[in-house]
Amino acid sequence: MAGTEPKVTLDLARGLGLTADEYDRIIARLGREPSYTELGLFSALWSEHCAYKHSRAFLSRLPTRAPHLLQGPGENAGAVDIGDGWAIVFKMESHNHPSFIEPFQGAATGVGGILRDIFTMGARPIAILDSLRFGDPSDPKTRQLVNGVVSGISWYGNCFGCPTVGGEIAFAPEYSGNPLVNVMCVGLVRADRIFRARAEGVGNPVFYVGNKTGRDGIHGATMASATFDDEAEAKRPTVQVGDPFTEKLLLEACLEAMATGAVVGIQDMGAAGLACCTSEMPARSGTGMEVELSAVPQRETEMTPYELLLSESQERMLLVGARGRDEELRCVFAKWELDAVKIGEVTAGPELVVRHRGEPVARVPVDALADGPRYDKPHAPPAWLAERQAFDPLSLPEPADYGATLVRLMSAPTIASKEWAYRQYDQQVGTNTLVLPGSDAAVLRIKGTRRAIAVSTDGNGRQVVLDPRRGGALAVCEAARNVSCAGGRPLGVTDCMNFGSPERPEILWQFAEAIDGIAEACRALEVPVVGGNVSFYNETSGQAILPTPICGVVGVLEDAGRLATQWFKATGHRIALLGPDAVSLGGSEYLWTLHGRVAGRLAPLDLEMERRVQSAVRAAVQAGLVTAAHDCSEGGLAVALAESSVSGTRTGAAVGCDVTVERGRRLDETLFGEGPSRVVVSVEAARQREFEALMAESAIPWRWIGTTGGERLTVRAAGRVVVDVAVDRIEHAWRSGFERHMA
Amino acid sequence: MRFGVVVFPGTWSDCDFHYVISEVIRQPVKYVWHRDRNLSDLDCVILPGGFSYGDYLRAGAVAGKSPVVEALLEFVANGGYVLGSCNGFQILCEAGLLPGVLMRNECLQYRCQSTNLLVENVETPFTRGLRAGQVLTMPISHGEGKYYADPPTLAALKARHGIVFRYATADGQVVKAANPNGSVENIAGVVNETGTVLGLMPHPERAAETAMGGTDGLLLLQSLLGTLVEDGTFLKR
Amino acid sequence: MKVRVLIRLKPGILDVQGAAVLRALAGLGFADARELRVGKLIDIEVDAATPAAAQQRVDEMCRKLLANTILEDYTIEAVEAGRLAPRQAVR
Amino acid sequence: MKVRVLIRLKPGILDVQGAAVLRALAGLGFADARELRVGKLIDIEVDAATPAAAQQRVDEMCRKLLANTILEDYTIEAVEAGRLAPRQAVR
Ligand SMILES: Nc1ncnc2c1ncn2[C@@H]1O[C@H](COP(=O)(O)OP(=O)(O)O)[C@@H](O)[C@H]1O
Ligand SMILES: [Mg+2]
Repeated sequence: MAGTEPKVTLDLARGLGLTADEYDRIIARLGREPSYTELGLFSALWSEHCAYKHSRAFLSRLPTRAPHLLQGPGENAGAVDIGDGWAIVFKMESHNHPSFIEPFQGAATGVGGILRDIFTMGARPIAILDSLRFGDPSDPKTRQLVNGVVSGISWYGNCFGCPTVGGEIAFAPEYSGNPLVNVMCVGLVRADRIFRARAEGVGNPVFYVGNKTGRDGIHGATMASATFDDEAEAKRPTVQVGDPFTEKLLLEACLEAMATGAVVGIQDMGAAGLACCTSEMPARSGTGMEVELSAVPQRETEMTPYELLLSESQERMLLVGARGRDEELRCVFAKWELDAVKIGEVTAGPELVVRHRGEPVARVPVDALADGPRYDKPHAPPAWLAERQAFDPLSLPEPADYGATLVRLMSAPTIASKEWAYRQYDQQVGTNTLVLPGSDAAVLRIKGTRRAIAVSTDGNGRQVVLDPRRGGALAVCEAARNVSCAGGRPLGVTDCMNFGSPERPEILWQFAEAIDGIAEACRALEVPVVGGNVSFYNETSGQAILPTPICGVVGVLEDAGRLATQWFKATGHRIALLGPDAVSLGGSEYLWTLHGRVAGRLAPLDLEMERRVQSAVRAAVQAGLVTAAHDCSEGGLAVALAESSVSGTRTGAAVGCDVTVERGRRLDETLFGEGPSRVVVSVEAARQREFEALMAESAIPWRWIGTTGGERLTVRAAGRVVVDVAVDRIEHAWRSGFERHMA
Repeated sequence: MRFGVVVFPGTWSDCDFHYVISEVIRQPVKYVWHRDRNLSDLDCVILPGGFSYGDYLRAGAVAGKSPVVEALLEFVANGGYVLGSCNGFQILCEAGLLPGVLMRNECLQYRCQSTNLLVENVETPFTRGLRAGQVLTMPISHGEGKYYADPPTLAALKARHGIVFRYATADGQVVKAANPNGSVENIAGVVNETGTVLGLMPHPERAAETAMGGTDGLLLLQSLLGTLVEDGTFLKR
Repeated sequence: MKVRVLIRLKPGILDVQGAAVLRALAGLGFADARELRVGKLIDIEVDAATPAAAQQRVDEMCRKLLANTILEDYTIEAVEAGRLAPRQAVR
Repeated sequence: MKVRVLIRLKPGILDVQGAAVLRALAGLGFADARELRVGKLIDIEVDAATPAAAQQRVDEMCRKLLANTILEDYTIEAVEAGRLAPRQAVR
């Protein structure tokens, strides 16, 4: 066989994405030239995607400790304790590159991958959230991508049987050559039954379970570590195909196998497939592993060791069993009509030894593979930044008609209703979803307890490009604020860092700044980062995406009966605005939609204020004092009010409102300016005093601004009616703004 | 009443039905594996939603030929009740236990949304506590829910009042706008000749608690149990 | 023995998917596509002594599982070893 | 002019449908089905002067819309007026 293998040279190594320096390092680690198969192992495990070469140095700045943290970064997913003996396992992953090449299968396998990360921890997936970014929605090519991605997520999640309960879809031209598909999954497990990806116990059997291996996805990890260029076409044969039905069987079989007590450790074969599992699992446990590749169930004939190790065929797991309990494990998998084949054993280490038909094809220290190189590359702010920040939005003319401007913003694709997408997702299977998509955060009850969790994902590339540090912090704040508006106390963050090429100093600077911002916000809000994912090289022909960190936050509600949604419920409720007045049109949806600009400065962020506002909102929700709570994000105060008026139409009728605002510097800034820490709530008139007392305790700025009711949305300023629009008109604009592009 | 909830590879509403039966209506319930043929200790078999065998060929096609479904013939002949929801309805049609077939939604997309159902037949064990013309609210979640039967089958179905539910507006108008999937004549649920086998695309188990947004789905199970109390007396219409 | 099964919706049944594809084609400038129906193709390799035996078995498979005869018609074509590529194929 | 397009997954690509159907057939006692792949069949009626022209147009349609060439291969077969039913069809 060795005769048919390509000769190992520096050129070959380069072709596999390794640098000359890395190639030398491999030789130094091994004390010899690697074999072709060994080179394949290194190329995959030392890819950016697997080794976090450019990001590890920065990621260590994220706070990863908290009393309720059960599992931080380093495992397949993180976990937090939610009380009553239960834990929530969650993680977010990107599948940007595969989704661009094949939107349907790329997005579908993205869902499949993150689901496996969750159930390898022993948790049953209970919710999916999808955070998507595309180019201009009126471009037919975007429509095709959105269609493919949404139907891929719908197909996989629905068929598997996990509800998709939230997410976001935003549009900007920078994503047209490189859409983002980030998927978060949330699972539930007994706090003392969390499984880990360990290969402990010398002599324990190593099982391969799940779908057979084919040639699909070979070099997927390497592909995710390169930018798109004209060669993207040529890289296409690596497309993987999802099989949600097999995944569902794998879920049931794995959970059942774990319940027997015969499972020692388990990891899903994601990026870099078998190569990744067979090195990472023993590396975490200080052991080694020996595997025989000819035992691997194969879908195609004559697969080489190289292909078997690097295949990214989906719906597969590597499982370390307890010695002597092979039969028990096999029986469980057989019941679910799945292969469970012993392919090797845990050894004392320190090597991974791979054989094929008895012949050794690779012998590498597991540490050498798992500890990829770590780079500290130069980073510096981009030259254009200062000029872009210096732009003053108030140098632009004021709109003539504020009502029409509000309607226009409500129909901006990024703000408009995403029902077109989420009505294609099963949102309820499991019968836990108390708040469906359409409110700030989704809420799921925890059966058998009084508790519930609230979940949300957020991120705004426009803010990050103008101020990466504050933008990163804002992503955490907004996701946490959404959770707080639902009544949940944030417990943990998972992040997905989508950036361009880290080999460019300005991109790496954006990344480093965003990480610092996230870290600051997490510290201030006392939420740890439990895990995440870095996706670099999101560029096409030198054009990078907007730097887009997406944060997913999970929070807990002690009483599932005390939750809030964002829409006004009835006439005659008082409306209050909580939080500071500081807002800015810099980087706002208004500036983009009306003037096509991404420029200016962001409003100041006071993290202590953010914390206090969130805790005040939570206290009000938990006390049952508010009938609606909605944070002000894209589109500012006016859009938040309009959303509260019309977004409840899924279950009830639209409810208008009449509010009065301070005039501020200029009315467009007051109405549409964006700023952190701001929340609109509605309160029944009878509870007004109680609410006031609670706010007085909270030490936050706040004021009453109006009343709900009627069929119009009316805003007054300085004694004048400045907006007066029928809610029907707003609702129509909001409902059709995104959907009309998809017809 | 003893309930059995069937589990096929790929079923996912099994746990939801199990929960409603044991925790909400508090009746004895167990899971039934798709290979089981012994249903003798059950009064009502539930075929829940999901993607049995991935629905990779046609929804419900493979499950429709499974041992447990074969055993349903005798179970039904002996007077047992069968409730198929979503994938369960598709399976019952594929197995020939109910007439017609469920095709891909006319919009060619999956749909998860709330629907209103006009109750047309109140002479079945599942609907005997309801009023004809009553409108129930229940969610749907499917990609292949467009009911189709050829004209003679449809005529026969109507003649024997086999149509139990139609998609309607909140005030009971059976109009195209209320039809989420293009079903012929807005059909959402049908029953067999003896009234003991009911298939419907909506999910009653998702409308069984106030916290989940409604309890209309519970009415089917309460009718079956004879515990439905309206105006103080069961079955007072 | 290689056998090919073509499964089509019965003539009277509305083919929504076909209609959508036709519309999409028209949108791309293919006004010359006048009618279009989407069906299923199943290629089966079946152990059988004779082509007739193979076809009979596959016919059984169709009736039992592959086709739903309320909706669909099916056609079974034998694909002889030497004729794997249909004669009129363009590519 | 009637044209038939057969769309199949490329050889190396996992056919989840085919695998599931094959398993189901085995469960129903059809152990003689040894391999099975599921594809798509598209029947198109196209306005064209000659069969060659028709095939060329349909080839364009396949590349632009009908087939997903990242995952699928396609074959175009002309179906002449008199040969609507393939010769070897059983029913
Ligand atoms: N792709 C999606 N999948 C599921 N739900 C979505 C998606 N996009 C948006 N939503 C839902 O629509 C609602 C509004 O989204 P968004 O405007 O992003 O909210 P916010 O600004 O409060 O984060 C949320 O409930 C969100 O979960
Ligand atoms: Mg929000």
